[in-house]
Amino acid sequence: MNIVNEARLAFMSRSANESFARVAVSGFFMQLDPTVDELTDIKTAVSEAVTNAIVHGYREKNGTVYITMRILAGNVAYVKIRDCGCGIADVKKAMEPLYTSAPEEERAGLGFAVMQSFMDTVRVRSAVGKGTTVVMTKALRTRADE
Amino acid sequence: MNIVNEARLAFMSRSANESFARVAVSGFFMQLDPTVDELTDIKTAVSEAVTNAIVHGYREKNGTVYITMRILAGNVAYVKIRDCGCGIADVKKAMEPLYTSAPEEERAGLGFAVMQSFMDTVRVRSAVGKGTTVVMTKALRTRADE
Amino acid sequence: MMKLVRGDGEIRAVLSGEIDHHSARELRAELDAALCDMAPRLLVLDFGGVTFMDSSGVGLIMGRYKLMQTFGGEVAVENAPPRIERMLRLSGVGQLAQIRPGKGNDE
Amino acid sequence: MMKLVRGDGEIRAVLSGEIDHHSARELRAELDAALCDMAPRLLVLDFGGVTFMDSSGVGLIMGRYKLMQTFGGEVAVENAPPRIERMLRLSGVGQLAQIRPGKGNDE
Ligand SMILES: Nc1ncnc2c1ncn2[C@@H]1O[C@H](COP(=O)(O)OP(=O)(O)O)[C@@H](O)[C@H]1O
Ligand SMILES: Nc1ncnc2c1ncn2[C@@H]1O[C@H](COP(=O)(O)OP(=O)(O)O)[C@@H](O)[C@H]1O
Repeated sequence: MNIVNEARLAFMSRSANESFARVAVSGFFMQLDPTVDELTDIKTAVSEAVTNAIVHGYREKNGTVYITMRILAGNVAYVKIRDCGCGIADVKKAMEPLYTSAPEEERAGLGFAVMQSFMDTVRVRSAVGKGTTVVMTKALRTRADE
Repeated sequence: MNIVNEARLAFMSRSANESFARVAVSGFFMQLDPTVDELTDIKTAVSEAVTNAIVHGYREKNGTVYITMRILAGNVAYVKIRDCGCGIADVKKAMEPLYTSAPEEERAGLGFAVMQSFMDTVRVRSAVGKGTTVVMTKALRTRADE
Repeated sequence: MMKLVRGDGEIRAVLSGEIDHHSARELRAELDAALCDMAPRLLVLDFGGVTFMDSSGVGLIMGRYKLMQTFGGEVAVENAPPRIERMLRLSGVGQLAQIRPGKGNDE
Repeated sequence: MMKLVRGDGEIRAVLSGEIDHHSARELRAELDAALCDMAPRLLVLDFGGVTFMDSSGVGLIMGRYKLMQTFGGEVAVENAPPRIERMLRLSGVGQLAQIRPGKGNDE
């Protein structure tokens, strides 16, 4: 895994920071000269994972959300979203489309499904009481002639 | 110092990250609903400090630039830019307008002057061989009726 | 951002900007106040000005569908930009709310 | 971003986008290649399309002034948006390059 560039982000688990996370992540990947659609795919996937950390991981309580962004050799965007929240007991079940543990919060149960449909790879590691880490990658079509 | 919201950023000292830093910082302070001019003031000051960390602090070698952004009670934007680079021997002299140690890099010697003219407060701490920290604040006019 | 237009037994909510968990929560509170006040037969959600939406937007539609059901009312979605329409169709929310083909939002 | 227009003894560089340390370095390399090639009497830097500039832009002008001096040439800055013009005047770079009142870039 050849890291061309890296930035890390840490912010308070407040819902106002969901849009901040999207702006920061797209600002970083602008370097790859992505298409508007590629950038929106990444922004949407990040929005889902960050919202999950805030809503589910920390249950809207105080906590810190961590994002690592990398540009990997071959025009690959890498994003890791991590929380030290409640964790997920059954990751397989959590990833099923329409499954949500928070219907009263009007979650649609589509967060993981959206991440999977907009990114190339999505890996989830979680431990109850410890937290959750989501790692996603997406290879971008090269527009520049390099 | 009542912290309403906070985000931290760490990134490789590559000049491509100068624009990333500006985007991330303005994304964060968007929550304050700033005027375009206020946001540009902050972006410009951050651009100067980040460029200094990359060009002077790390002398374009590998290193990490750290930014802490805070929203303080009373609509105050707070930004801290830190590097673990070479440090500044004489901060007072360094802050004089038009003084630059890197004319061959076409630095104009105006970085600190720009920070001071666009922000309300600029504090610089530095230790040779250890690094430099610049802390800036700016109170934003409240547009919202809160 | 949202502008509410009250018609005859109908409320049209003209949405704009970004819909995420943060903004959906605000939209939900404002919408539900108006819906409970008027109990309309139809709620039209106009997505023409929406520039970003994640799955929170789907939750917003589902939640309003449930509320409208309690009055026996219906929900329609209009003018969703192509990307958002795709997400709505994939989510199956089209079985709850009528998704009217968008005029697009580029004119 | 930059578009170079070569005239009679004159090069006009139409700049756009953001000028910071990163982009200034690229602009400098491209500009100097053209300047050394043609050795014009006048370099016009057109800032009409510049959306952001920090003090690296001042350094860029100063550096081109020095290079143009070696040919006995001059530098003029045109169409700087108000904010950028203010920074140029404050920096004193107006003593090296002629700052021609901007037509503004909003028309
Ligand atoms: N970061 C997290 N921490 C704890 N639980 C999580 C996290 N992310 C997801 N989950 C669990 O997985 C479920 C499914 O997530 P998702 O597909 O994103 O749908 P939704 O967020 O709409 O509920 C959530 O309802 C929650 O129970
Ligand atoms: N982060 C830093 N690390 C080391 N030296 C610095 C740093 N920031 C500023 N300096 C020193 O202060 C001088 C003046 O800085 P500044 O006013 O920003 O002008 P410029 O960046 O154009 O040189 C620099 O030339 C450098 O010697």
